[in-house]
Amino acid sequence: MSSPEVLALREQYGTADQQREISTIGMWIFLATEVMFFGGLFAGFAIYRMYYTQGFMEGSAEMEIVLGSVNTAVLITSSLTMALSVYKTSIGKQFHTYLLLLATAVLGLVFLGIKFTEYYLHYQHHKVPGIWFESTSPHSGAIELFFVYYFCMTGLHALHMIIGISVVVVFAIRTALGRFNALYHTPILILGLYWHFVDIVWVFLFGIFYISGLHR
Amino acid sequence: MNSLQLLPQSASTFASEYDPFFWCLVVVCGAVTLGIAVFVVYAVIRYRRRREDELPEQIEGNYKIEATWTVIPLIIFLGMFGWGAKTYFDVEAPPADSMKIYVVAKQWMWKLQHIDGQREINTLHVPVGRPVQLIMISQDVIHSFFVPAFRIKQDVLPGRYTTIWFKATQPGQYHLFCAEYCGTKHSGMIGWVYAMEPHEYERWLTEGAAEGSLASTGEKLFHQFGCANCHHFDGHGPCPDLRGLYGRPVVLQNGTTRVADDTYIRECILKKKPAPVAGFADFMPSFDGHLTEDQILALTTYIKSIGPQPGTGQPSSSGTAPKNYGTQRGIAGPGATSNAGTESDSR
Amino acid sequence: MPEVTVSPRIYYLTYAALLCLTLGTVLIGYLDLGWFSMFVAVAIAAIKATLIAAFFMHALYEKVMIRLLIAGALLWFMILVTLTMSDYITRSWLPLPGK
Amino acid sequence: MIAHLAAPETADYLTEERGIRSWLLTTDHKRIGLLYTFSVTFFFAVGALFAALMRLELLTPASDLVDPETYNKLFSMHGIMMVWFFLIPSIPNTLGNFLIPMMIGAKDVAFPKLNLASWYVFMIGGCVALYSMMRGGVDTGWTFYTPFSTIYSTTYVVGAAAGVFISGFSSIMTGLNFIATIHGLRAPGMTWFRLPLFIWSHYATSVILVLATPILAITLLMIAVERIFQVGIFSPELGGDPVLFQHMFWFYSHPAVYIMVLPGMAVISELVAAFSRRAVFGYVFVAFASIAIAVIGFLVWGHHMFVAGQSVYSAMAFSVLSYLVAVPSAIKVFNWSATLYKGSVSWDTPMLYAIGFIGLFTVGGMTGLFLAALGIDVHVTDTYFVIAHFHYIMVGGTVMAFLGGVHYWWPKISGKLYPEGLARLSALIVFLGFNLTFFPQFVLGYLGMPRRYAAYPPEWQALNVLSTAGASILGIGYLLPLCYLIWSWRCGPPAPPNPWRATGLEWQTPSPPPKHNFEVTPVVRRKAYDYEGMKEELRLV
Repeated sequence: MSSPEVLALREQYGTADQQREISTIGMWIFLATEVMFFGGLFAGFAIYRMYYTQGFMEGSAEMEIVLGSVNTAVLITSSLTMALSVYKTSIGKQFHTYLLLLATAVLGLVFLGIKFTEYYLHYQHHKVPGIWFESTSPHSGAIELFFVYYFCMTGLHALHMIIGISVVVVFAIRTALGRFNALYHTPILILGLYWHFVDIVWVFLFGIFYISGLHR
Repeated sequence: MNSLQLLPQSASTFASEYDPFFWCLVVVCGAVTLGIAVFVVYAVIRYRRRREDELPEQIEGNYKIEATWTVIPLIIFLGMFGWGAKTYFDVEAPPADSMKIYVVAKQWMWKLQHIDGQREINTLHVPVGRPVQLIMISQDVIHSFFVPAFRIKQDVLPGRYTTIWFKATQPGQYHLFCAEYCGTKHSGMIGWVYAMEPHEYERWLTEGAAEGSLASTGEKLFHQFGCANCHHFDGHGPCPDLRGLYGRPVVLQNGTTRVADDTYIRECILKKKPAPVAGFADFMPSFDGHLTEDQILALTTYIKSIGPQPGTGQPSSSGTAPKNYGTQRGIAGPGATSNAGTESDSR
Repeated sequence: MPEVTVSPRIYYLTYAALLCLTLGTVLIGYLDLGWFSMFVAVAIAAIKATLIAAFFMHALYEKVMIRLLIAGALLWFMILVTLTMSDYITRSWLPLPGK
Repeated sequence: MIAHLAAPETADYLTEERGIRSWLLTTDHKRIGLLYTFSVTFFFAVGALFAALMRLELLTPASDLVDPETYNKLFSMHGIMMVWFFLIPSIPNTLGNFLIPMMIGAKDVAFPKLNLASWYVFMIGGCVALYSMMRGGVDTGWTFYTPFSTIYSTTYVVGAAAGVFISGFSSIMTGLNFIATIHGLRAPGMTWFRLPLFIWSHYATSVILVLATPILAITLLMIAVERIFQVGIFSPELGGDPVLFQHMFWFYSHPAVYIMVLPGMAVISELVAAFSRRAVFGYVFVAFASIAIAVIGFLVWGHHMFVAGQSVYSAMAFSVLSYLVAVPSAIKVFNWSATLYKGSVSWDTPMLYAIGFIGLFTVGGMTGLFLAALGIDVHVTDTYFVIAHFHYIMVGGTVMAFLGGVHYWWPKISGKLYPEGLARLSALIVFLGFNLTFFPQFVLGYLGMPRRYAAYPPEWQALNVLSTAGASILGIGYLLPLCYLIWSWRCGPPAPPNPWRATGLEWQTPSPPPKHNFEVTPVVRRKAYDYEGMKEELRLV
């Protein structure tokens, strides 16, 4: 009677299945709030994009498309390793789970590394509003607004990544210590949901910031 | 002054449209509230608990009754909405022959400029019986122009013009308040509106017109700031000829079209790099920080007052734009709006 | 309700589709489509997001409650965008400054 | 309702563990509810102190008691304290936390640790806000309108916004917890349509908490970014639009008024049923009215901006939607009133509060119809008419419901009875004091007295004096319950498990309840408020 799933079952739940189900629902509710959290920024961006089409296009042309595309691939790969680690833990291959979680964390760090490289390049090009911003374009005001949104949104996304990577590392360690098995691995399941959501946010950020002004 | 007032003064056409609606709502809502109160008090007394272990008759509900008190309020509410929308449109859309007065709000004062040149601070003199349209802008934070006796209120925003109108009916002296919180001396940002008989107003106008009309002030500024060096009125200068500009569509270099209204002219003066007009280089420097909002209004009034170009009346400098191109119609900035061809005093 | 498991084969297929779409969106991005470019960028992002949610996050296999949650979140985001936009789009309809 | 009715002499949730540690580390929803009760009472007192100073200042037309700057800080801090640190958490986090698991027959909420975390987050937010107030305060009003808040104000805007931002996460945690709890932890047999209306209302509240609060968080974050880095997001200098701020702010803050009042409606539904001894008239209508308010409540925010420079067409859409949201509120009032008809209406204190609520909420709702009418709003918006309107909803509604709820469940929470006579007297004082305070403000608003004015024309003094006099009476009305409830906690006579002969599951367990609420998980076989079915158990004839 001392297997992890029994120990982990809290008294307000009847069965392990019920606990997993409610935890999953809880995570999805949290993701709904996250949709609205990023949604506020997306809505503001959409309105200003409609008004300052030209300036926002020019801002988008300042993006580092190669780094951005590579970063997207890196993040999608990390989502794959995350999805696989959830699969492996549910069929009881905990060592594989451990390796896949580590891979996820490493890919996450690579993503952040590339992201901060981009930030550095924007700084060198004097495109950081409030710190060092210069532009000779007739739409400099709109470009600055574009970059305000760019830094707010990718910055918040990066913050979510940092939190996600920390939790992935903790869960990798807990997996190595044998805390999870084929019957009880709800935390990894839920972490997976969070990780994929952060991936989805990036997919949209990539679309609106990098792609829409690419042809210029 | 009496220290107990129970009814507001009513001194505009909108006030006499407003009050019947308001009191009608008071009567309807008051009657329903009273009805509910009487019913509740009656039920509480009539059906008070007489024994500690009393079990009353159980009634689950009645869909018919419930549907009734869902649908009837809905119909009444829609009526209120319709009446409200009608009055709103009346107060939002000024008549075409309105007399225009420019309002600049700043922490914590109202600056009012008449077309004829009178400037006032925290007071506004208007004639009775003539519609007055206020075109308002703020130099700093959001303010709100509020005259209770006229029942009008409109927020005054920085960076963008807003407008409201009224027609005073009773001569007198009325409160002017700032109704949108604007900082420390918000409650001191008050003044008076003086509604005067037309002949008295005429006398007031002649007494105070020391500085010349608003357009002449604008003309002085036009020369003082060197605008005239580039904007020649002969069609041959390095910059667009401004004759007859006001109210016309302007084709810009990027192919889009803008109507040259107050908002557009203000933008051209202030923007670091306004979008250049088709056929012209972008020489225009930004006057942001060099001109106050009232000076911009004077310049705008001056530009309005410049007559049309001789000949066709089609200003060659700004090109002709018989149609709108593409998707850019009227989109210029969150605050901007186009005034397409409704200005009556562009003559 | 027992736990949902999805075979790794589906994960690999999803992954391949996501990479293709990323490459596709970059290539299409180089075409000048005018205002349409934003629409295409967001549409492709939405397809990718749907794939991630459906397969990686198991939304396709989950119960109604979770699908309702997703629909609700999207609906609320649309409320925010459309009603705010309704102000900006209709602002210049009345030929008056600031209406 | 349940087969099981045991009252063994075991330790209850208050006595099972002792010591400050057992309280600060508790995951028991009942103890967390009490922690929240102390916190919101404290914040209410702070906010009330600010209000008292404001009312004293407004005794005279000139700003002579405090200078305008101080007055501006007073109303800003009053608003921030009352809205985010009292009204939003007032009922859901205290009574809701305490009762939701008990009413659905659960041992605890779905995520007890998250529940405790939400209290800590709330307290951190409250302390940050209080700290920024002690450092010098904030003068933007609770609405933080740009560009005043981001460029022109010289006060502690970021500090106050940070406090609100942090407390927002506690709201989200609570909402998330309630939704998961109500979905997953209902006792066997507790179907959706057997739930008490309290649960329906709280479910609707939680949906708003979860979907609206993040927008507030992101908006405040943008304010902080704009203020710290001086980059334009909402300020026109860089092409930003201050009206966009208002859209985003009211997208949260209008639903937020339903966060405040829906739990009040939750309490009133329970009170009206319990003290008329019959099911709420038209259970299904009332239940769905809660959901309708939550959903339509999200579509109406633009009615705060009719004169703010919004497009007239948009304003029309928001006006008609605002009238739609008034319908479910009207349904609730009619259904509560109908419940009294041919009932067995007792005059106990909670019922006095409930009747007061119905009256004051009706006045508040009716004046809301004035404000939703586009033309009428032009004159009365941003005046004392609005102040009076929302105080009728917030104070006459939510605070009355909170007090009524605290009295109703006091025997369950504390295991003690409160002094009935004194309680009835204070309910009467609150009702009279409230009306004297806020009714004159309707008149002042129609006369045109703008809100947030430290000084006003002398012809309005008489009405302001009346209002201040009412506020002093109201203050006494609030102090009395505080005193006698503390007395009752220490020295009151012990309460039986079900002093009101009410039907809810929470009354089927001892007072105060044991740690896990029920000795045996209850099995539910009846719908809510089934007095007929429970008449033997409740000894009714």
